[in-house]
Amino acid sequence: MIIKHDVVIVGAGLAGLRAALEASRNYDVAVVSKLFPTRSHSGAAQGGIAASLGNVEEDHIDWHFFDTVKGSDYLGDQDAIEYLVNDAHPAIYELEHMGCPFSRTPEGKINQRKFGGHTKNYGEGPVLRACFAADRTGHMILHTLYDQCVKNNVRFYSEFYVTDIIVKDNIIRGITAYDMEGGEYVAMHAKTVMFGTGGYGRAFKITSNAHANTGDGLGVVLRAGLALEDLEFVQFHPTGVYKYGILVSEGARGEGAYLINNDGERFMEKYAPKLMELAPRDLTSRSIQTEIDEGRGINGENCVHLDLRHLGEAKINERLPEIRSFCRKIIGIDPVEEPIPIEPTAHYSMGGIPVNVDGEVLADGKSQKVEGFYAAGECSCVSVHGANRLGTNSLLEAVVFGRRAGKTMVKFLNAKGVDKADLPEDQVKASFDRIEGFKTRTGEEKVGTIRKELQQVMMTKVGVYREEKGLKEALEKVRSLEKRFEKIKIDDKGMKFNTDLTEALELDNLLQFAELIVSGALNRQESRGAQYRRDFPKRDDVNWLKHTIAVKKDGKIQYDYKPVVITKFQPQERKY
Amino acid sequence: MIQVKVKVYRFNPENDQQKPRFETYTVEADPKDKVLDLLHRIKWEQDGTLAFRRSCAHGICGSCAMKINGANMLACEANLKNFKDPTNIIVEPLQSLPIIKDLVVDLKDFFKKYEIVKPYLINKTPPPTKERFQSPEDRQLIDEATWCIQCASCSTSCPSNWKNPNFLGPAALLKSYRYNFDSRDEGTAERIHVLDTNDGVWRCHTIFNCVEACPKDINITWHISQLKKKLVSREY
Amino acid sequence: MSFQYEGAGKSGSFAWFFQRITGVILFIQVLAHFYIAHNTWDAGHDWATIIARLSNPYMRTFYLVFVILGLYHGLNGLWSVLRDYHMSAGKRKLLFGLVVTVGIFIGTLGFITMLTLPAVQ
Amino acid sequence: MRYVKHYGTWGYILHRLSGLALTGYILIHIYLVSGLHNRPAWQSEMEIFRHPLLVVLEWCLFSVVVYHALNGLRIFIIDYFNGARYQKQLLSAVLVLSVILFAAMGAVMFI
Repeated sequence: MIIKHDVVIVGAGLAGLRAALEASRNYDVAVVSKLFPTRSHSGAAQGGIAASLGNVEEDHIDWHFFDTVKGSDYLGDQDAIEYLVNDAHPAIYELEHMGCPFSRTPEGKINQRKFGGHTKNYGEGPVLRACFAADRTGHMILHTLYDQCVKNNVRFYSEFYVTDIIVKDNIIRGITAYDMEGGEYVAMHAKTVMFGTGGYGRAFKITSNAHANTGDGLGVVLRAGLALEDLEFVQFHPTGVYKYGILVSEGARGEGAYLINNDGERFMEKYAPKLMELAPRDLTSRSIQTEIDEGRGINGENCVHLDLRHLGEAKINERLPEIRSFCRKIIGIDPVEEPIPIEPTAHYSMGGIPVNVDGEVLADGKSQKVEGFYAAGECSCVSVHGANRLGTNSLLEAVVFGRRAGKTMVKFLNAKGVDKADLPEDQVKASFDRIEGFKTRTGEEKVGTIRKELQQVMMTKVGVYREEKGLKEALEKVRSLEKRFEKIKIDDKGMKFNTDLTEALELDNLLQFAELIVSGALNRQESRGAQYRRDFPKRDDVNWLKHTIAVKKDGKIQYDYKPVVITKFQPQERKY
Repeated sequence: MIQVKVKVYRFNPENDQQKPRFETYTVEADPKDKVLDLLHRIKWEQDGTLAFRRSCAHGICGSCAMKINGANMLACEANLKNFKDPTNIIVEPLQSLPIIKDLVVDLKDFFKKYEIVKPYLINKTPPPTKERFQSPEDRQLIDEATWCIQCASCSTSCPSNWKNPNFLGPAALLKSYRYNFDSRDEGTAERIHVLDTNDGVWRCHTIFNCVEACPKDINITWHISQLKKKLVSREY
Repeated sequence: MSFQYEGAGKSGSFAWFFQRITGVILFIQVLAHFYIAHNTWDAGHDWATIIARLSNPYMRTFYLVFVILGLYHGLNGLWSVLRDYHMSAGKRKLLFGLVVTVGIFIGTLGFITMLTLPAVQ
Repeated sequence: MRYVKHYGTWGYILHRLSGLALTGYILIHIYLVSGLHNRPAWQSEMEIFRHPLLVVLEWCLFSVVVYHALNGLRIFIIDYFNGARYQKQLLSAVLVLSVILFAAMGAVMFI
């Protein structure tokens, strides 16, 4: 079956929906997602969305600009960051006008809270910058955007698993997908395609990400022979619930929670005396891991405590109700009475599909565009986050660059019309054959087992701390898992809602770019932001102030580099 | 570790010989495990053909709502230690919706009802350059209603909905409350006639099944009663 | 089953609201009725007492209202139970007619009984 | 495919059943009484109602009335006075009061 639309957006998270909203004012938009739109993982974002509105205390766009650049360990492209911080104001006011229920100040303005790495006057101390809706900010924005899409009659194709993009002569023609409910393979023919497919936290054992976050978009792009950028930078969130990895928002620390080790001390004063618990995530995660590695984890276990008790029940109920609720339900701890055991958890991928500031995908990562192909959100790399993302900048990026990509698509369609280039049937058929091929693989390997081993090795060898030996072992392991993956067996041979098949397809994607993450980390011989190499503990601006671009040709990874755009802030030593 | 007998509802639409049936799996589990963990273990280690929805695994996405031991809940939050007998678990799909496969139900109608209540802010006044002001009290009024994650636990636990599938159901009504009672909204006149029909709020008989089923602890019935009062006061 | 929205039809708000109002009035009336009719066994059910009571115009009004409201509340409740089931328009009209007919018939019977009572013997 | 019956569900089921029973009763009651236009007819009918079985039935009727009335009040409070927030406590109160009144009426009728 072939479905035709002007615009096809893959992924129904914040970036996808925001772009859909923008484009749906003029064109016929379809949103394709492997979940229902409101199930997207953007909804799990808790803490807030950054914008220097200055509703509560003095704040300036420039301060936000500086913090983001410094937070990125100077790897962020400053032209893109400038768009991010400038567009933050209209983007958030638009969300508010759409009905997003932000928490309010007594005067009725959008309320703001402190967040890690966001400072006043270029690093003097924490500033109230994160606009929030209790600890459900992502949920509120996601539902608001979905509701607006319903209003604009956006066509949703829910539970369609996208398998490939169809590109020919550097022009996007459409996508292929597996309609899980209908039980058939479909091709979607479109003039423009946008990816907002999210991150790949599920490559790691302990992750705050949903089971669905397998970075399918990256796998698809890689398979189409396009480049990926900066994949080695994986953010570990400092406070994931011990053993579960569930995110406890930085908003908790923004409201004043303490990090405590086994000796009962607030150990952050050793690592970031000025910002304490509100230091950026890479630093905080490393500090926690160091405490654990040096034997000061709680009862010698792999965790430290996040203590909210002194905030009092009233404040927790008002500002952090969701955290309290899942702590009680899922781990059986009431943060009002007990500290929460936490450990660093794989959280966000700074790298992704290389795009320019207008959201246009760059085939070679530098300048060559793929006509009609766009990306925004976590799956893309603009790169505003550089080597380390600041909390609350992710929602902002998704909204701001989703909006920009939407506008670019409209401009493109206005200029070029909606007549589509033809859909090459052989490519569509090849894509369908590939999916069908999974079902006929013969062997005894189980998808679940391979995935588990992959997650395990990624967590232990490619985690907060990395070194050459471990990375080499990991690379070997990933490659051997790829071999074993050839011999998987799929129990379910049917067409209807075959999650056995989609899990195999997901694992295929995971394995594809896991290799890139590991080898990228091995390749980059320095420590910058989220990438910390024990054997190269210093940042190396002479050799490594550049983005990694990786392509896979005939199973071999080829590296290329691109300079960082620096406009206003020259790299300095990064201290908090 | 304990041995848990998990009785799972199975239905494969592509195999005509297989009528809906229950299949029992024995799974090793920690007493603190969630039902979702058990389902994963079944799928990944024993029987790959089992189909169910899940995503975030901590109760915010709303994918894994299902009937466990006779009551709707999220599988990711269904802690074994909360069951009277944690070694015998019965898992069924949400009641009264068409079944696509195993535990996966067809949610098309559920979302159609959602769309009918016009679930978006309607405000014809041009917005100011900054935000529209809203007092914390006005914000508080809609707070509980915004917690909803559209998991469909409520609507499929409602006896009124079982008997009359046209009933809008608690989820859609809650959404309607969320926008009708938003101080920034001006669309009540456009929206409210949908509620004031035989298949609207009047099918709610304050049974409180939805409140028991809601994984986010929203008192949905309270919200529906506010809608009823609004309808009555509008007309008399 | 596929959900079909039938559009705004007749409002149900009056029925809902009036059911509550009649419910509250009936609550008071039931208390009164039990007190009047059953405070003593014989006094409550003796022919003479009944006649004497109903000869009082206030009492007669009280019981007439009791009958009307009771019938309305009960039959409206019954109708609301029936409306919980999804049915075709024809069946719905038929059932509604039936409920209304029963109401009118029994209501008339009650009225005739009370208004044509013989004088006290 | 049975669904667990929660506390509130029972409140609803009982209300519905008692309501239907009372509607049936009121229809039959009016119909029967309408036929009794003179003292002998009335008195002979009353004799029937002195049968112990019918007396017990009448006692049961009272309990149905009491439950339906009290729970009706609960519904009124739920609809108009935020009773939805404490429906379980209200239902407990309804049940306890119903039982007490049922017992008290028993005492009045039989002792």
